[in-house]
Amino acid sequence: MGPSLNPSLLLAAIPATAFGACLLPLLLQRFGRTAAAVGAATVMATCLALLLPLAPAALTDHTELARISWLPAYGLDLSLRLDGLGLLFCLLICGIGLLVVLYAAWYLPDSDRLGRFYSILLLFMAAMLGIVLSENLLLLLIFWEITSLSSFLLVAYRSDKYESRIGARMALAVTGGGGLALLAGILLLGHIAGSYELSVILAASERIHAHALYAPALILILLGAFTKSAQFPFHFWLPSAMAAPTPVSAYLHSATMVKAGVFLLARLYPALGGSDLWFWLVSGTGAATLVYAAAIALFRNDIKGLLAYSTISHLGLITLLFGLDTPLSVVAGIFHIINHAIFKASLFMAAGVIDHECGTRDMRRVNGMFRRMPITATLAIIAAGSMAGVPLLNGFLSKEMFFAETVSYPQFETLTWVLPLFATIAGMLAVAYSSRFVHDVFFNGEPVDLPRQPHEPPRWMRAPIELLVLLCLLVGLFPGWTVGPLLAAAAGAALQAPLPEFTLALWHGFNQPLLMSVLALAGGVILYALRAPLFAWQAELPPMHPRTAFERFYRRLNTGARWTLAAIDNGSLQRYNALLLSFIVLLGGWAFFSGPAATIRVAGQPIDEASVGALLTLLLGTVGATLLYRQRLLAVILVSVVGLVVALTFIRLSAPDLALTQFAVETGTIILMLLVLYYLPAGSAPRSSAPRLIRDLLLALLAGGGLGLITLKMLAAPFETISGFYLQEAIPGGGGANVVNVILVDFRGFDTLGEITVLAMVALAAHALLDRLILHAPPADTDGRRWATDAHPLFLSMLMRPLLPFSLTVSVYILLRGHNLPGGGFVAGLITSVALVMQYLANGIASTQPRMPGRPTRFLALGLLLAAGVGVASWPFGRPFLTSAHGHIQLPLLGEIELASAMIFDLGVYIVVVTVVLTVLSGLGRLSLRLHRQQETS
Amino acid sequence: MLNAAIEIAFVLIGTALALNLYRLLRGPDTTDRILALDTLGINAIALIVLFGIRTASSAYFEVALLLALMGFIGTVALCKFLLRGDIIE
Amino acid sequence: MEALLAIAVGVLTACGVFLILRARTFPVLLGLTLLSYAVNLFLFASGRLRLDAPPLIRAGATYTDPLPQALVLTAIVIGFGMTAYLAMLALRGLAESGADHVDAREEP
Amino acid sequence: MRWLLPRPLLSATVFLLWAVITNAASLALLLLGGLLAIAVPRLTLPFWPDPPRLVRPWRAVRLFAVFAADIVTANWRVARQVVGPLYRLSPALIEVPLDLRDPFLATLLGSIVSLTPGTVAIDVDRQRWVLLVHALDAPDPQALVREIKDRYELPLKEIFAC
Amino acid sequence: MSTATESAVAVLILLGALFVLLGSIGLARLPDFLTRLHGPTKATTLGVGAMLLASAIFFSSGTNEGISLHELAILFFLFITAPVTAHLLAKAALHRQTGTQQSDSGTPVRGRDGEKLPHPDKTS
Amino acid sequence: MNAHAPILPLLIPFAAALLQMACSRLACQRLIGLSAATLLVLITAWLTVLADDGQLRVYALGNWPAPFGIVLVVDRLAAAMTLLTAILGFTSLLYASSGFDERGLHFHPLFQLQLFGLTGAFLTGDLFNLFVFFEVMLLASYTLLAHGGGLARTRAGISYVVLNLVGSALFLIALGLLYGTLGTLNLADLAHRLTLPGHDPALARLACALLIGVFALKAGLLPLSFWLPHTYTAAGAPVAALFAIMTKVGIVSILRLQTIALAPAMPDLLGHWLTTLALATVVFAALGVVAAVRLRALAAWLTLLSAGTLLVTPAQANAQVDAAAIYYLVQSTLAGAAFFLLAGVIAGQRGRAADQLMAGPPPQATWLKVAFLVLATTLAGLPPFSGFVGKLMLLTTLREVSAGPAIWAVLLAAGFVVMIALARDGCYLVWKHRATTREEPAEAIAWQRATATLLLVAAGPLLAVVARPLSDYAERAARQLHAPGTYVNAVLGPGRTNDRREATP
Ligand code: NA
Ligand code: NA
Repeated sequence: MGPSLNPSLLLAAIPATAFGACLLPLLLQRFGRTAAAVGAATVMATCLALLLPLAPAALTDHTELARISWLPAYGLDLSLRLDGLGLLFCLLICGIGLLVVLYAAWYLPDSDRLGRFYSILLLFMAAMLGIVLSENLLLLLIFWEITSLSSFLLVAYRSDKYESRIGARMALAVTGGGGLALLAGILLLGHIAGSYELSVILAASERIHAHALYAPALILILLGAFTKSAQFPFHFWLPSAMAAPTPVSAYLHSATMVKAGVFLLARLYPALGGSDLWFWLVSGTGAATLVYAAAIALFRNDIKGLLAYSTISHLGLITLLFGLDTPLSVVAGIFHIINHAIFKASLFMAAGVIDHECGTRDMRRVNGMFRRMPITATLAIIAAGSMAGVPLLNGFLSKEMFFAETVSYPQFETLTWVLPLFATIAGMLAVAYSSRFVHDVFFNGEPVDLPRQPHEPPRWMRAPIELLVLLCLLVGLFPGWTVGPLLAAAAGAALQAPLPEFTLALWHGFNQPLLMSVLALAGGVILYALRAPLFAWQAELPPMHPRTAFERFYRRLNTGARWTLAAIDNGSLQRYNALLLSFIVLLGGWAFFSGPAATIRVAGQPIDEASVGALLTLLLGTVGATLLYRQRLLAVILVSVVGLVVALTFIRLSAPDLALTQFAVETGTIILMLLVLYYLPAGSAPRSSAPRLIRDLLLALLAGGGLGLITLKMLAAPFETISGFYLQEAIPGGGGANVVNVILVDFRGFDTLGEITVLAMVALAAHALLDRLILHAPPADTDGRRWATDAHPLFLSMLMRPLLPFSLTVSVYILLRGHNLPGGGFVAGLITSVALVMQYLANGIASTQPRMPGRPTRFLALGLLLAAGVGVASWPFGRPFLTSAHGHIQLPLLGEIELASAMIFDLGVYIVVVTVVLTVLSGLGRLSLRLHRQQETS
Repeated sequence: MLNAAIEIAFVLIGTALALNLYRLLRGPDTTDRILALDTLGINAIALIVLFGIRTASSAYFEVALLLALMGFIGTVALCKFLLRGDIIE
Repeated sequence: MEALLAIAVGVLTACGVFLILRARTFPVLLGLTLLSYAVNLFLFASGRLRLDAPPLIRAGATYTDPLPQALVLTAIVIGFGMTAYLAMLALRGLAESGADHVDAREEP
Repeated sequence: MRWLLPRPLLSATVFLLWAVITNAASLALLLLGGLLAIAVPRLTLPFWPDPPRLVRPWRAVRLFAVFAADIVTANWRVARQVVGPLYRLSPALIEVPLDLRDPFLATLLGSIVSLTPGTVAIDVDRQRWVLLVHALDAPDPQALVREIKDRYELPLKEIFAC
Repeated sequence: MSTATESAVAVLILLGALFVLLGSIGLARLPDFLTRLHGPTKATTLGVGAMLLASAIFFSSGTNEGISLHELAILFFLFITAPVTAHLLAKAALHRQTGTQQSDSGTPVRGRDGEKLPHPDKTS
Repeated sequence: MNAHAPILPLLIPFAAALLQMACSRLACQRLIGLSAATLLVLITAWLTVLADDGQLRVYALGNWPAPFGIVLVVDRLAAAMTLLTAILGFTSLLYASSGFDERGLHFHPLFQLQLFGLTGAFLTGDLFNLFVFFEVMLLASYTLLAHGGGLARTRAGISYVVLNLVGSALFLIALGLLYGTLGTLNLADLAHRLTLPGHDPALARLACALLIGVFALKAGLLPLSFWLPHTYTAAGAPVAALFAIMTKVGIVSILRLQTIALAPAMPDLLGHWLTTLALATVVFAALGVVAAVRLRALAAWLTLLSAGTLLVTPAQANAQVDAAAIYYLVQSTLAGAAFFLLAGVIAGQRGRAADQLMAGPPPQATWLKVAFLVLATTLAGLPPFSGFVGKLMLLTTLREVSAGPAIWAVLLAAGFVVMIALARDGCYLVWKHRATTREEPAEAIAWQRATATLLLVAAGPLLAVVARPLSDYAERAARQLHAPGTYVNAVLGPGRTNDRREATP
């Protein structure tokens, strides 16, 4: 480790190693449990080792920074910082992590291969390191949420247990949800400060406080911190998370993850602290948590439950300290973070040992353990003493600093006694539950009905506890020597200001804090001694399980969502359509009336009697079909009349091509409708209820009236189009006199290519949708009349024979003349296909099918190929896709012949249309054949 | 003279179409309605041809041709439906 | 003439919409057919109404706007394809559910 | 020749039809019509398996002339019946026994009957070879049967070999 | 266009329109379906025929595009198809008049294949 | 070839479909399909790189200039969307090639034509042509939806088809009105003419509003979104995965119409109503996420949720917001598609429990569990994957818009709901339950399925790693989108804007 080693590279290497190696145990587990454990420990040790060269600088108030650019435009960079606070947490994370790895190898059952466990644990550790090393707040948030996720996985480690799964989900819901609030808060904070880099934010305290968004940002960030640190009222997830294996609890729920919240308070204290809002929110929440959780802890029968609530309470204490908002209270808070991590981790591990040995953690059954596992008991008692704040132990020191802070706190001028009293009560409760832990587990008579015969755990399982308890003692006895520099560095980093005067010593003389400690100790013991009536009182209280509350919340969310969805969306297409139409009517109406109106009006065409007659016919057909839609054949006939009138309208309005197409399509539509009608059950349409009818009529009137008025208004509006170009260019540029056809095959040939593709897909769909479809054919018509026996009426069958060649001749005419006269590929294709369909209709499938050529898909491909191929053919000439060519060829005798490449395009259109119409109509017709065959065979 | 003849012819054919519509609505049986529809189509051919003469345009010839060639198909299909239900079998 | 066309479009739309809101496939099919007539006429009308001016280039002729005609032609053909498609789907639904309901559930 | 024009009559009709619809506007179009006259009947060959053969074309021309004249006269007659008092009509369903045995020729006969105003051919019973005819006004059904057989069926039998 | 051809066209137009109307009068007026069936044949034959003839004469003489014969194709197709429609319409009408097997709602009727099947419309 | 680059993304799938129609052997179709899909990925990637030079590539089909002919316009956004389509196409096809394609007829040509429709819809610069491509896309999707059969698919299909047919009718009405008012169909020309006097402004507004309404139907905006969850739930896994991009067609169309034509001429047309409805869509989708009873439905609701989120953005008329939206669009599409594929794989592993959110045998393969975790994290917008990056970008850019607080509240709350729902569903699907210790033999996971799924799942981490170049590209794309003048000039040509007026019939 020479001076050449780049410290910022080293810094970046810490989380990189942790993340990079987090799958190592999973890979190593094939070599056995030990290999997995060793792998995990090696990773942690490596991180620790990487940290050591950086530690000296960090201890001397130096902040090491490293930055890799990630998403700078949005302020998100991989920028890291190592200062005293980070160093402290890194040491906790890696140090306790190592112990937990060791402990878990013994604790977890031999059947576990541990690879998954250690990998997730490493992932968690990596994320924790990330949090404490982040310089960029967004980066911090990323790690923050990864801890939530990995904690979710760790809590649910025993995924076959319901308690584990629900506990994990609760933990994720609360901490992950808090993370979202934190994200919002950080985004606001970054917006205020102009950066997410801590160095900038910590220096921008004044600007932050003065900003209008300070309060929302603070509240959102505190939500994140409080949820993570299980502050009241978000504390409930932590006890449920005790379903996790004990090593997880020791690591996450005492030493590290729950500390992330208070870490964040420490981190952002210089930027956000120092306001009334901060004081009231932070100290208020902390104080409430402190007392409330301590009181609950006393009554938990589960050892881990007691420890969990105790943890909550201690986190409350730390939070309260940060809330008190004095430099010294921040120092005390950080000191307590260290102490709590040490003693609580050891206590959890001890609880794990007891669980491991006894098979239960219920303190009503686990008694008298001191005799069965004296060493473990001694260790646990020492740690519990620290938790209670017994002198000579580390917990005492920070608790006394806390008492001192409450005494000297300047905020309440007249009510100086409130805070000390509060602190003393909390201290009493802590002593009481610690006493209960010690007495109830290790003494209190004989165990009741234990599943196993408890004795001392394996040597190496106890070793981590021993080490931690040793630390409790060392810190308690020699605070200045053991943690002094670290605490100073951490506090300095947290405060971002010169440290206040404080001495880390066991003895500060007889003063008010000492009195409070004595009172707390005595009071706590008395409280525990008088526990019987208290427990009886508590038993009377209505049971309150956060888990069931969460489940109830979740169930309500779920049923509420389902109920709401079912109310909105009942699966009715009619409603969808009604909503769509209403939406369009509203949107259109708003858009139309909210803008400026035009004033210019253009004169229209004169009305003649024939057109009025046509309109009346159309109305008759339309309204008739609508009113009589239950008489389905009549409706089909009436709609055909409408189609006829529409086609005649096109003739009247100078659109012969449209009239042709309309007629041809009309014919296909009738056949189609009849093919379908054969199968559809008649008379099944229900009568609509009156409100429905009113709704539908209203919508129909709005839509129809609206579009009618728009038509009128559009026709009266001034008009200027691009179509002069088409008229000018049709002959010189497109080589055709029928401008509509030239548009279709040339100017906008690409549209047509897409259109025949659509048609081709209809043919493919006819295969795909009708494949193996079995329908029940009615044996009689709707009047109950048996079908006629003559399947192929003679005249029809005979006259269709000559008509086919004649139709083909006509379709060739229509196809070839289409470029200059009304016609073209579409109409020609429709004529041919309908003529062929008539062969089916006249002579039946059995006799017609064998006479049809080839596979339809090949014809589709051919048609599309002709259309697109003639488009690609323009490439060698350096022209874009679909560029047409046309010209006149002079031939002897025959004279001038006009040729256009667009005609090949039209031929492609023709082939596709023929194939599609034929495939669809004959496919629908064939359905009955399948049915008849099936009936014959069965 | 021609123009007058054309106007009169329009009125005559218009009346014919109205009578077709009457039969179409009146029925009484579906076959009557189909017959009316068929006649409507044939009369429409006359109308289109007349329209072509009036506008002196052969642009509408193809439409009339198509109607003559395909107009019967709807009628045939409807009748086949009445007879057999299954029009393509 | 414009007013007549507007009335036709309006009535076709109203009837089409009413039929589309029915609960069985057949009226919906009918309704879509009527609606497509309305839409085609409307689209056609966007080029304005011109009598005796088909867009076939001849000496000394006047022409109506050809572009909407080309668009309507496309729309007619696509509309036919879609009607055919819906018809096939309706039969498939009938084969699989034994009913010609358009809804997954009947609306009261 | 047989391979090229398997159906000469059909080919001729196709060519004529083409010439008519294109107004025989140019030589090139007529040449194309010739091509179609060859190609179209060949393509549709399988759809018309065994058509009757035309053996006496001039007889066919005569029948056509008779038919055309009948249409005009019958139209006048029926026109008066339609606008006249309806009670005078005596509509009848008449069975015309056929000597023809070819379904296509029977159809042709039926078509002639149908196209002549006043009578509609309804069906052919292919078991008994009877043409079912509906007449708008047939006070003497037997006369109508004779007329149909003499004026149309007999010439048809002569024109086509079957 | 000469006055003679113009008059011929005019006469043919009027004749055609008149027969078209007569056919439709028959359709509207005649008492039963089979008699009504006779109406359209008139429209088809003499009515449309005369009209097409008028058109042929008109376009042959009126424009410089030469003779116009294509109207004949329309007549040709009408002559092929009219008997078919008459045939099928008459068959359908007879079927509906005589082939009726009035069964009450829900009563099973015999299917084409001889199998006894309830009509789905009547049972659902 | 450079000159024809814009048309290649269309012609490749089109040609593949033709070949597949000609050759009906499944093995042959698969080979053609996968080759074409690979080629499409390469070509669109190349096009995306080409487009990044900032030039708009205008491809005049038939060599007819805009606005008379149809033009394809390639800008950064369009190119990126085709690349995204190609990637989804390739992965979905790979997945389907493991046997899904055998469950019905013509899967392969329809699939290629669906790609044809999608790329066409993204590239075209002409509104009627857009309509045609919508129809191509929808028809292919109708049949792909029905692929594999079953009542649920048919029922969903009927709703989907009818609703979209009504939508198509509305589209045509909008186009007719647009043409009848402004006399053009080209988007650039439309934008140009909107700024000129002489048209009826109320009708023009109405036409644009109708277009927005049609696009909103495709995009799944709230009162029009009911079809979406049903349809996407019913579709087979690879089909649904491809469908993940279909809502985006509507969104991109809205974005394009808004930036190029509406923003300069009628900026108030898209306003609070759209933002409100978009947020309502998010809430609705979040409810659906909670209420979903099967994984496919969950994926469908999540698709709707991302659509709702994206629909918040057009009304903000802000290039920064749109840049974020483009990144979010890409990542949410890939994640959504991955989820559909993963749901398919998991369903195959859990016997009769399939993808229902209830206790069942857990999948055996560890990679599946990890993939689920990664994907769930991505979809919930949790760090560190692309979902988070996308959300971060959106929240950051939406910080200063007037509706910011409401948008923040809804998006964050929805994120919370998605997170707890995914946690619940992961518990059901991935973890062992005591109640179901009986292990049913799971079917072996075909390599095609595994590869396709993993490719898409890997997009979550990958897009986060390359967030910077990607977001930079998105920002350049958004800036290009917000320069309507450049677009109009590039499409119409600098000289053409004046001489068009003489061409009146
Ligand atoms: Na059939
Ligand atoms: Na007759």
